[in-house]
Amino acid sequence: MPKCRRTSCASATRRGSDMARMTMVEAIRDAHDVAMGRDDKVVVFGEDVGYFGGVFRCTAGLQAKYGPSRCFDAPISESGIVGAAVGMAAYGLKPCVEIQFADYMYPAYDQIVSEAARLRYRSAGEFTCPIVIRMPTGGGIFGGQTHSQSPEALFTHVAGLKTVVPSNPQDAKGLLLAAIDDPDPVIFLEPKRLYNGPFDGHHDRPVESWKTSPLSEVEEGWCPIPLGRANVVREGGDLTVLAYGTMVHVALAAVAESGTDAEVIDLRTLIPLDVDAIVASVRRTGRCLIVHEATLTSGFGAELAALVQRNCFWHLEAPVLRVAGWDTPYPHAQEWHYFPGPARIVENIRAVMEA
Amino acid sequence: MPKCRRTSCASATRRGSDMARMTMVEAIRDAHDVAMGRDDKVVVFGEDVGYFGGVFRCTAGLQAKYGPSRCFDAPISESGIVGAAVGMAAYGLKPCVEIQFADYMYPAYDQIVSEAARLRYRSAGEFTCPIVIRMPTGGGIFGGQTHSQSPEALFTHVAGLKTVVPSNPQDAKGLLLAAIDDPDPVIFLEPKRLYNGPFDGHHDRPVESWKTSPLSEVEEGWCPIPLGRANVVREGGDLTVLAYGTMVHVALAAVAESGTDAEVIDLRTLIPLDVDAIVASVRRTGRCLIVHEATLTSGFGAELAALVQRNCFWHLEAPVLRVAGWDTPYPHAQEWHYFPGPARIVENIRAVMEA
Amino acid sequence: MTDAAKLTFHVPEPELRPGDTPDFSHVTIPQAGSVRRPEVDEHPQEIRDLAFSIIRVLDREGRAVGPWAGTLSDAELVEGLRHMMTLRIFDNRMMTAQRQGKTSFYMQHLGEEAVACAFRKALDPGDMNFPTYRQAGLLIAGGYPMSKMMCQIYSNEADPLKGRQLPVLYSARDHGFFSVSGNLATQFIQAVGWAMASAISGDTRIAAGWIGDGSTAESDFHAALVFASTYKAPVILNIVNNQWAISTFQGIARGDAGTFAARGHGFGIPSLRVDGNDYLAVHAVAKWAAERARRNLGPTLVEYVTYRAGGHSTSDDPSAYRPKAESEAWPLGDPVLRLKAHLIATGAWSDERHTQAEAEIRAEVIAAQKEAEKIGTLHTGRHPSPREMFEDVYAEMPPHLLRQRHETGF
Amino acid sequence: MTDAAKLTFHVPEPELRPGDTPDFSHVTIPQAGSVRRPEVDEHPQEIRDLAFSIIRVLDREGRAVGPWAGTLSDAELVEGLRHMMTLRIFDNRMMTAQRQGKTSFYMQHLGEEAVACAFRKALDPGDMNFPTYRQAGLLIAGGYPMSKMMCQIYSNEADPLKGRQLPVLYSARDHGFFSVSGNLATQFIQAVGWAMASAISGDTRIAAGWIGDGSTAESDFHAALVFASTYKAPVILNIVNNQWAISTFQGIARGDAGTFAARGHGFGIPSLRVDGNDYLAVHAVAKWAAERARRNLGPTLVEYVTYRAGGHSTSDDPSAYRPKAESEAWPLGDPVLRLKAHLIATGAWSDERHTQAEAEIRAEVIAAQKEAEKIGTLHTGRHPSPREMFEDVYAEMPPHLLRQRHETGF
Ligand SMILES: Cc1ncc(C[n+]2csc(CCOP(=O)(O)OP(=O)(O)O)c2C)c(N)n1
Ligand SMILES: Cc1ncc(C[n+]2csc(CCOP(=O)(O)OP(=O)(O)O)c2C)c(N)n1
Ligand SMILES: [Mg+2]
Ligand SMILES: [Mg+2]
Repeated sequence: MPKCRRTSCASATRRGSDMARMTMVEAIRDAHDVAMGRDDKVVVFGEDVGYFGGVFRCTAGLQAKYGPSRCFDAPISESGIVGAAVGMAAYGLKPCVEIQFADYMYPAYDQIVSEAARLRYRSAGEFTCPIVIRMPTGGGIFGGQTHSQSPEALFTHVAGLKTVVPSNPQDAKGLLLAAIDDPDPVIFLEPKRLYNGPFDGHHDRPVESWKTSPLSEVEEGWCPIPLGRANVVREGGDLTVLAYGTMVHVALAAVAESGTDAEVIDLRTLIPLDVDAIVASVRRTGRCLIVHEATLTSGFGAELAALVQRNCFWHLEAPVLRVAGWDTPYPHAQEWHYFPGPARIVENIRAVMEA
Repeated sequence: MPKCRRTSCASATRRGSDMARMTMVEAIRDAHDVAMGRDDKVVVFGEDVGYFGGVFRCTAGLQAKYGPSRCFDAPISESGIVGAAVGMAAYGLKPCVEIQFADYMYPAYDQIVSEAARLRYRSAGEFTCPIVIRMPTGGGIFGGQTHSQSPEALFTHVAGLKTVVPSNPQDAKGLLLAAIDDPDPVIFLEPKRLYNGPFDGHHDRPVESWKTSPLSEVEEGWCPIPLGRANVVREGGDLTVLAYGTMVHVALAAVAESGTDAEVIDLRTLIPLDVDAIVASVRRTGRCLIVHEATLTSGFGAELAALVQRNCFWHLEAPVLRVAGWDTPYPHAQEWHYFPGPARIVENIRAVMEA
Repeated sequence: MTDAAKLTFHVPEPELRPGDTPDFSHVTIPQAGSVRRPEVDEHPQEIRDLAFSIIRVLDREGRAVGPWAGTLSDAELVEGLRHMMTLRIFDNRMMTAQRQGKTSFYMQHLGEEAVACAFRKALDPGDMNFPTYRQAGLLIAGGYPMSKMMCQIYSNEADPLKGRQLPVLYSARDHGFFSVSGNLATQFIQAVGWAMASAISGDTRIAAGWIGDGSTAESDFHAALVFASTYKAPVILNIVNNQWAISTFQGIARGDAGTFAARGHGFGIPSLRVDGNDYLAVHAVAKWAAERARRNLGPTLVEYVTYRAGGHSTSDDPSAYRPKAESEAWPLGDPVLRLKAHLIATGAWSDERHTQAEAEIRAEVIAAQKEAEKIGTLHTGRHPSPREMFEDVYAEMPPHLLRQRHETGF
Repeated sequence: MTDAAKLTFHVPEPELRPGDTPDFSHVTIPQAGSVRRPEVDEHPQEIRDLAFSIIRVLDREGRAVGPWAGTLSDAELVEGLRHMMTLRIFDNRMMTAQRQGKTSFYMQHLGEEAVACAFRKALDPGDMNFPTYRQAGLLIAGGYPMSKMMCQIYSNEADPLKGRQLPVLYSARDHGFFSVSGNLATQFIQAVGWAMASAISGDTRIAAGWIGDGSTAESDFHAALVFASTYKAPVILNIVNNQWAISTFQGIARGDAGTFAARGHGFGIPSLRVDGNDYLAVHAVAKWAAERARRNLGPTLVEYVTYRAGGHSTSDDPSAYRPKAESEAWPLGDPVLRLKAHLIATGAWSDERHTQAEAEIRAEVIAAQKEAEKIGTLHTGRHPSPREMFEDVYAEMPPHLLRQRHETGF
């Protein structure tokens, strides 16, 4: 990764002894631990979250450390989990709940959209809803159509929600701390393919581990990363690639393979979106490619494309292109035909460059 | 409306004696009646839909005519209504259900997204889901945040669904007949502000009735309008305005007031979208404005803007602009500040023309 | 099994439709005082019968009888009567105001006044209700200013909700009244969550969830019972069975169950059924349930049997789906008249005092209305600034909303 | 009420965790044959007790006793035994195949084989099941080809679902097996809808919905009960209580209710609890419920008490959350061994025949596996064309999907 620049919770001055190497799972666990230790009001629950510590182990050890009143198992009722969290938040707690897979958030969608997102507004600030709803998202694990979805656009359309997608352990910890600290409901989408290592889309190559990546250096303690700021993970002048979550890594690999000098921006927070960072970059490069795993039509890439063409119209030298999941359910066996891998991105980088 | 061209279920040859004047409510009722009379498999149910005939009266008279096995009241359970409909469709019936307001579809969202939309795919065609889910949508009736929403983008992002929004009685009948006849699940969004008369956004002028509009001439009997075809409701060369539902009327009024010679396209079906009609028009006009009531961010306008800039890049003389609901819940008292009325559209037409 | 008879489809129907003569003679109403009052810690299995009866205190002669009597003094009852009368007059004025175009919409409580008014008096300060749109009695009985309610209904400049909410969807945190949602049933599980939070925090405050008969069909009703039962949350789960859900009679939601209270039996939750038009009975049962919650014994489900004597809302005309005189035939009578009769019987009240109170209350309500209307009604006077439309979406306004507000010029 | 004691928060915990010694001595297991068999049209109120007991037929000596015995001939029972053995061997092979990387994922039925295998035999052709991922017994007992199941598990070219679905989420319309969803509980209300449709159509076919103990907490469970109760749908609502939902014991879903069957009582639905490890009892109860449905008497709720002896799925290791030997201590025993013992006791079976049958079945399963593997496994052999990815999203491919398929070059 040449020309790589990162802003993260690890400020330059604090590098050194207070850093630890963590997988994304460990970083998320650590963020919970720090938040719970710092504030009694933080409670954590969800399906299999308590005694066992979550099917992805993101909450392991919390019940043992903080007791079952602070971290506990919930019945298999996503609407119950979020509905109870809304009530707890109205009481004054700060619930951080897990939906076992993003694919299973739909039963909770009413509580998220009609309740959590609008409570502050409809009560004119009398009641607020500082909750975090974490959910593993995205594909790449042969999970089929119900363990692979990327429903972020179903949240970005809803006024009152913030939507966050980290792409590495550092960001996962820092953004989760900021999300828990936030006074409003935050949807925290965790790319499950990144839980235990980075993934550049080359599924036929050996699995990578976080241990060897500098992005697994995570600051200890309280180190929030402000929501709403994108991260330029690769500077370049040829074109701007917008990505988030797993696709940040895939995009970086594709850029390297394409031989172009692309600027790659990790959006990190979709709402509020760092429009300034995007516009500044595209105005400079004149070209833009958007990459996401979610189905193309009405995906978040549509909003990005709409914003970019609106704000950079006179600078654009080519149409904004999108590489995304096809407009089909996420298939099982055809996973690697569905997943927008490096080859498809390279092809589209070429198309943007040659237009 | 100068230069107005319409394609509808009323084919030129059949005009005359077999036409009736109807409001949109009457046209929808008539479509139900025709579909139920033609096919025993069509069953109709929902909250207050049976004995009483629906809070907007769209199913009035059906229970009396077809009996309570074909048209009946349902418990207040949107997930139950859609879930039962999915099971009925799997059996071989063709359920056409009503969600009392689009704002109340969220409890059914799991059944819509995870079940109805994916049943054909996941069973490789063994089970199918020919259901229609009707719901009154949009604002303009002082309904506040839970009787005014336009959630179409939450459907257009979901592979496997079709999404339809009629703008007048003719279309409402023809499109609803096509939707009921369709082998796949169709979301049928009925702009409630248009139920009893057209509305051009001038809320301070006297209420109009359908009775005086040529669009209330509805063909009798079986007259489906194919899904997936847009309707150019005003031809023009200056710019292309894309709209659907209530906003078709508001856009037409705004175009007239702006003095521009705009082409106005009523999309009618959002998925499948008539991309060809849109692209042909924008390539000709070189300018495009998109109008919808739903909140701006990640609204269906984003997809339209992304498609237009992609397919018409070299023809565009100005950025594609969007006029939409603000990114807030739909407020009660501030309705007319929220609603994208003619003034805001005129302003944006100017901006597109002057860019 | 080709020899099986053909299946037939069953759709429950109310016995009476427009044109029929109302007749409730088949409805069994247990005698006042006849239902026992168990200890609050009795095992739910042992009090199953209480879900199939009706707890009543006031008998036909207006006497307070039986084990549930005696939770309120005469002075408190007079206060309760005034609350119900206030709510009724308030409703009356607002129904008229809606017809006059002063607001877009209104929902009244006619016939159900006792439920929320009496319940409110069983709570302590700090407890939290999660109401539906038909529990304004909680605010009236809790002393919330009527003019503030009216400002909300009129969406005027003094509307505490800044014009954002549909009329009657109040919010009053300091009065233990959670922001009313337009989406049915969502508040029921939220009430359980609030109660769980109170228990988690080692607090002493309890919560009450409210739901209508029709809305018990919604999923969040189930979520609430599952969570309340699992975590033994200190919550009172109130079902107001007013027989109707817009045009749909209670049989569509209740199905083949004897009562709505019976729903609690599937969860081991003590479930009581009470005469919702009997101020004394409602209060006594609410007290009992509140004590259970406060003693950490967990949730209680209560079904209030009452009747929605008016239309569902100002958009509804019930004569299209039920006999016009059905409400008069309703066997549990009118809550205001029943409490009035009781107080007259005990000597704490008189027809004269009643007439006088009515006049006083009407004057109060009119004064509140004048105060509110001085500020504005939906289409006249002073309104919240359109700027308010962009506030409170988030604690801090993000750039995209700032940009949008800027576009409006506000 | 500042003098009230502080509330405390209650989270149910299983009695035993890893390291503890399994002990089910406190679990009351009624004697086989001791639970009465009511008429199918008896009033639900009159058979409340059946939700709190366990209907059992096979006693400790392997005898079939009591009023629920006698619904199957010895030949049918031998067939049933073979089905269960087949399912177990099938599971075994597929667990191994998953470890060998031939598929991504698998879910077994260990300890629960009797439930779906016996239930299947109580249905008629044309009836429809709405199963979860743990009812492959319905397919095995219904004679669905094992190699086809394996092709689905391997997502190979002959996979009837064209590689689109996660392994074990079968669909087999002609075998009365609805497409399995990955989303819990959604099928429960769909089963009710299917049954309603059958009644609407004047058909004679009935439906069966399936759900796990943990999944009863989901909203669609409630929707199913509300609709089934309201429209008296001809449906059997099956709850498979295998004690665990991944790492969560049944107490988290059941809360303070005595049993899951009790959930039916809130809806006036007859609710039975049955020994899920007793092939004969499962069959008898299923027959009873099917007769109710077919005679237009409406829904029945059945709780099958069983135990998930294996991990939740190939992704799960239960030793992290429950004692290792818990499954051996499970008081209802193993369904295969119990039926075997019964058949040996009646003389219809022997140890030799059992050993021989095992060998035969293993050979059959291996043959089926060979057949499937000849076509391909997840990462080897022939697979559905990527073109298939774009088919069946709609009946007719719309232009945007055509364009996308074109882009892929397929
Ligand atoms: C989720 C949802 N679905 C539907 C509606 C529309 N609706 C509003 S009130 C109502 C009837 C509610 O009846 P009930 O629960 O008995 O309460 P009541 O009006 O009798 O007090 C319906 C269907 C809604 N507000 N929310
Ligand atoms: C809506 C939804 N939420 C969560 C999950 C994840 N999940 C899959 S199986 C399972 C446990 C189900 O337990 P139970 O219902 O008891 O069935 P069992 O596995 O014991 O057969 C969970 C939580 C899911 N598939 N769908
Ligand atoms: Mg009601
Ligand atoms: Mg289980």
